[in-house]
Amino acid sequence: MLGVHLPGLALKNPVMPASGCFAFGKEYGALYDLNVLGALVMKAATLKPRFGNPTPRVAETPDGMLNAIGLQNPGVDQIIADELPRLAAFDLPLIANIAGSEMDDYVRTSEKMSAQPQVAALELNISCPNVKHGGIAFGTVPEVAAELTAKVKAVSQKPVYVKLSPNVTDIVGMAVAVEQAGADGLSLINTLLGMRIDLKTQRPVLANLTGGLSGPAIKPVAIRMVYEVSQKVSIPIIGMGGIENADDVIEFLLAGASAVQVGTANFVNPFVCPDIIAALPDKLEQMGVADINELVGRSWKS
Amino acid sequence: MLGVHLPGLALKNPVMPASGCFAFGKEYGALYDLNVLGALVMKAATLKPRFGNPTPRVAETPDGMLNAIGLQNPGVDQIIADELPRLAAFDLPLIANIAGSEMDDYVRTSEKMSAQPQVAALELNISCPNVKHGGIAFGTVPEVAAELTAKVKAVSQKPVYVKLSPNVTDIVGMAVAVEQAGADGLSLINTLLGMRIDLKTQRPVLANLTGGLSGPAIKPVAIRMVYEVSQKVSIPIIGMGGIENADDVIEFLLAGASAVQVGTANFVNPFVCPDIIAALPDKLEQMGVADINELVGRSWKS
Amino acid sequence: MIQEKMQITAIRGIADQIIEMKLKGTLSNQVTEPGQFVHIKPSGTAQNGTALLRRPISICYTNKEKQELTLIFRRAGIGTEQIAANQPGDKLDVLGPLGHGFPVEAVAPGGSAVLIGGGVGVPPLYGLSQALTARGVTVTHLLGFRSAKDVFYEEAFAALGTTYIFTEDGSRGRQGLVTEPLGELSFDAAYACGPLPMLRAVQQLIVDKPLFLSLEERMGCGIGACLACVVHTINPEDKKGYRRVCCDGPVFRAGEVELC
Amino acid sequence: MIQEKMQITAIRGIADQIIEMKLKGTLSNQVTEPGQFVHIKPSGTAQNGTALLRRPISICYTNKEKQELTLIFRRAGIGTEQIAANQPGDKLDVLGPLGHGFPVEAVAPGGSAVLIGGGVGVPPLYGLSQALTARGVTVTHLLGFRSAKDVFYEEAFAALGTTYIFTEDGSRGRQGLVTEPLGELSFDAAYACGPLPMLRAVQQLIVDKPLFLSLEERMGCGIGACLACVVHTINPEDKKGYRRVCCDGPVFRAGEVELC
Ligand SMILES: Cc1cc2nc3c(=O)[nH]c(=O)nc-3n(C[C@H](O)[C@H](O)[C@H](O)COP(=O)(O)OP(=O)(O)OC[C@H]3O[C@@H](n4cnc5c(N)ncnc54)[C@H](O)[C@@H]3O)c2cc1C
Ligand SMILES: Cc1cc2nc3c(=O)[nH]c(=O)nc-3n(C[C@H](O)[C@H](O)[C@H](O)COP(=O)(O)OP(=O)(O)OC[C@H]3O[C@@H](n4cnc5c(N)ncnc54)[C@H](O)[C@@H]3O)c2cc1C
Ligand SMILES: Cc1cc2nc3c(=O)[nH]c(=O)nc-3n(C[C@H](O)[C@H](O)[C@H](O)COP(=O)(O)O)c2cc1C
Ligand SMILES: Cc1cc2nc3c(=O)[nH]c(=O)nc-3n(C[C@H](O)[C@H](O)[C@H](O)COP(=O)(O)O)c2cc1C
Ligand code: FES
Ligand code: FES
Repeated sequence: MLGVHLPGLALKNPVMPASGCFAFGKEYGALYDLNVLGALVMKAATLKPRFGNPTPRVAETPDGMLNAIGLQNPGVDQIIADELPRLAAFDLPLIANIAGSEMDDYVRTSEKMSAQPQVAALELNISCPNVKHGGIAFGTVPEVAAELTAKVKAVSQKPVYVKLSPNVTDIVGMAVAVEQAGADGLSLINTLLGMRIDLKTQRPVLANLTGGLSGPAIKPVAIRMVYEVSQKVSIPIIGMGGIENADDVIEFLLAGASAVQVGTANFVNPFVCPDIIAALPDKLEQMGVADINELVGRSWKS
Repeated sequence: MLGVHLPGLALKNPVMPASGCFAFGKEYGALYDLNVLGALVMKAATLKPRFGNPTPRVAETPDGMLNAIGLQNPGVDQIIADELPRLAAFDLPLIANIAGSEMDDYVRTSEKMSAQPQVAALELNISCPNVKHGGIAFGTVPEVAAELTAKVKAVSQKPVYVKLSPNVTDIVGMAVAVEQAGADGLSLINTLLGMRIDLKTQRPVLANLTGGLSGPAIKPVAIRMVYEVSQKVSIPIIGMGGIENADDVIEFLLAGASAVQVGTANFVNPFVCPDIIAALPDKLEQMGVADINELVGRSWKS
Repeated sequence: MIQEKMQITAIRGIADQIIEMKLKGTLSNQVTEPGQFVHIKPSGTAQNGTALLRRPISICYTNKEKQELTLIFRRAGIGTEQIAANQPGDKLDVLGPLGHGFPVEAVAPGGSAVLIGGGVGVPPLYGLSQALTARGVTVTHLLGFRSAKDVFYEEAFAALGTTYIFTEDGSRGRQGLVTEPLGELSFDAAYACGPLPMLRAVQQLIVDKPLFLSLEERMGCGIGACLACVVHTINPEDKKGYRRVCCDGPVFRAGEVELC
Repeated sequence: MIQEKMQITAIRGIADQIIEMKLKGTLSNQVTEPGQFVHIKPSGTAQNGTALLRRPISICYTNKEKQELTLIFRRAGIGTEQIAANQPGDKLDVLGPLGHGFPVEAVAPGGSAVLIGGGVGVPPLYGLSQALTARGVTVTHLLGFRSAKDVFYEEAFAALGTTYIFTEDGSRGRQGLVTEPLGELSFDAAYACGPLPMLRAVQQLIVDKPLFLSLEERMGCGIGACLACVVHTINPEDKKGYRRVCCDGPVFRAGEVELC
């Protein structure tokens, strides 16, 4: 009743932790059995190790948080060596989130990751607002995003999901461009660019000045984008942005997402993913829905 | 200590109700003396009367609300006949918010409004996401916004503030374009485009499907945009988006706004504007600030 | 209209998900008509977050000597869940009284009225019934609920006049729709509050008597400034073409505004 | 580490804006070291909104028989204001115990230790002092506060060992910095918790003895997954190059990580 099939991903259920909010599963895996998850999206991998931004890296806002982690990660080779073998023990599709500053970084990182048998799909993070050079440009210009998608598709042995930035005038244009370039699916949305100023220091709270806004505050923007994009593309969408409970998951599915990711809410409730997964069957029953896939896009299909 | 001088606007204090959240002052004027306000921004005026969108027109979201009022107003002539004479009794700069579906609508409405002696300045709402034809396009293409600004400037007898949409990839580009076209000031930000889906009906809550997201949820996006834009333009910025209290006002000033507007918070606390104005002197004293203008842009100037 | 921190003097469940709450404060002195409402800022804890906007709740009845309002509301979502989580002694930020209520003067003393309510549309009819009976009007109540577990105030209404209870499943009172007895009753005016389909049915059946309907719309400000709550007028000659439920209503004379 | 709804058994102000709160639950059984912390989901009402993220608060001391944790925290913003608004009997969602605390085994029984604390860095030193004295270690406390109104637990510390109180304005104890007596004291190891400038000063003065510092960073998850709370290591050969305050710390041996 909860199973969902997407390119490269046979999901027991449509719920997976979002990239960057779950590291490589070790910490949350100490709290519960990761096998309950639909899939696991790993923290962004870059070609070289990155230390990321100076602290403070997070700040709280009304019903949201800003982060400027800056893609800290040990680099693709180290991830392949240290993290994948441990994760291979789980019966769980692994999605590798890929980031970079240059197109070539993305291509080479994707090539390496997609060659790993444990990796089921790639998620191209073309939209991380916290990387200074590159990154953001890929995410805001349709032609550039399309070119990047095509280049990665050419080398990838696994389906490629492109994760779009909401900080654009025309999200549908971005989505259509990467679909035409060969993307197998879309992830919507990454964080909104925001800032908070500390009244005591009179300076931005984050050392990086700006950060990515996530959490419940952005849910209406995410739902709108999933609703608009899902009507214009024929590839599946993994929806995210502010999901806290099973009702939110259903709202994303109704909007047009085929599966969802949960980010910030893990920090609030470390058991949020298993809690949601456990709550879904009852919700579906109350709605008279036998197969969760029936809900996808119902808000505009009916 | 609270006085602020902007093109056309001699403000007793930098706090004014935002357009569309205060109608023409009658309702809130029954609760308190409007003369305490820095200024009053009237509800959008269009050339012809507009009934607006079907209901439901509002929906609540985490720390925010969506609205799709649809610029309901009795038209510029009626506003001039019915509302301005009453408002003339107050010792208060009036800002006329102007909207339209065609460029010519804006120009003719602006011409009429700016000719009224009671009107101190115009605020061009080029960004209302709830109008079906036009409106949104003005707010997302720099060249179109610039052309509109220049045309309105050519006929306006009063300073022109352009109110920008946050639903763009490059807010600085928009701001610079309208500054070069002659704008006397900027209002930042209008609402973010969002949606909420009702789990019972499985359809969007708003009859208009999408609506504009306002309230505390959007404050980090607004602060970021004011911070970025204020460093690149030399015209003043009226900041808004989620302001609820005096601390929020100070955050906007530190980010680079010279004055602020308060929208959604009026619905939560009808006395929010006078409450904020009353709280500001103590806040400034605690900060050791003798003149509120000293705070403007301090987060990046120092 | 004032904004006041009103103290909760009593709060209790009276039916499934239905809460009766009493609020004490000077705001109650300003209530002029049954059917007016208050706009409450939810405070307190709910499962799924906290409300930003106020919530409109009808005044069920007013006790001016005790400076007390009684409200009856359904736990429907975040905001009402928060309000319901409060305890006696807690204070709530209340804006009101708001809007125009039911005109009791539509029935002369000695006349008769029928009051038709459904679900959480029933509460304001209780204050109305009190006011009408105090005026010497004979009242008949037609009150509809989903099921027996949802019924409240049956005896309170019965003490004021003949009361018919209807449930959809027949588990209490009669099975069927509140509109059924309308053909057999004689009355000088009718008042209704409840879901739209009920109001539409009532309006179709009562065409030759004064009829007053209380409407609901999602609200922003609650005081007429935001135009969230507008309804179209029926008369094409009407100059404004619309009414605001929050301040022109929530009670309208049948035929004044569209029911859609 | 578990997530538990812990019951507040006591909550009271003990200095200006400083709250002492006792929490009961099985989580307390898992505390292994003084200086560990808990991550609390704020619930309750605050003036300016409600917190989304959890708030890290050090465990002041643990009473395992009573299954009780004592925390001391300053009302600093929305989250701590919410927590402070709770009453005995209310429950809080607590994640913990988290992180690595102060190593008491760094001082052999019969040895001596100096504990240096500033402001809300003082609380975890109390549990540390209990553990050290229980081990037969002689402790000296150097505790700094802004002003007399901010001082707490002076007698409690004095009952465990020599205690010097410092205030910035001299309104209680000595005027000046907690680091002043360090030159005159002899000890086997030192432990410090407080604001960064204090930690830096301590680190400059204590170079030839084991020194353990408890750090603060803004946190997301609190369990090592989000990398919000990283600090650079000092050793350029260190393979990772960073530590997470939430799970590798919050207590580090001086010289392991940068203080900036
Ligand atoms: C004039 C008036 C009088 C009312 N009187 C009563 C009463 O006496 N008893 C009672 O139980 N209910 C009454 N209602 C309905 C009550 O306002 C809603 O049930 C309540 O607002 C739901 O809020 P929530 O946060 O629990 O639900 P949510 O669904 O979480 O609310 C989300 C948003 O939608 C709005 N909303 C949801 N349902 C309604 C609705 N039916 N009408 C208006 N806004 C809605 C909320 O105000 C809020 O802004 C009245 C409504 C109006 C307009
Ligand atoms: C390991 C650790 C132990 C701590 N132990 C104590 C203690 O025992 N007693 C005590 O009073 N305080 C302690 N603090 C500081 C305490 O966490 C902050 O005062 C608190 O988070 C402020 O939250 P707020 O909502 O009241 O303030 P706000 O300023 O509204 O908080 C906004 C955001 O910033 C974060 N934040 C603000 N100040 C700090 C800070 N100094 N450190 C970390 N995050 C911060 C908050 O967690 C929140 O996410 C500790 C911090 C850490 C990291
Ligand atoms: C601390 C943090 C780190 C993140 N790191 C990444 C990342 O490495 N790659 C990525 O694609 N998205 C990253 N994101 C974005 C999330 O995956 C997600 O798109 C976003 O947070 C919206 O979902 P949420 O509201 O549920 O958090 C990060 C978000 C947070 C809060
Ligand atoms: C109900 C409502 C109606 C609005 N109508 C207008 C309008 O007519 N013209 C306009 O420029 N902005 C309008 N806005 C946008 C506000 O003026 C303001 O830019 C926005 O709400 C952000 O501020 P806030 O978060 O303080 O509400 C409206 C906002 C709301 C909530
Ligand atoms: S709710 Fe704002 S006008 Fe009625
Ligand atoms: S707070 Fe998330 S890693 Fe430390």
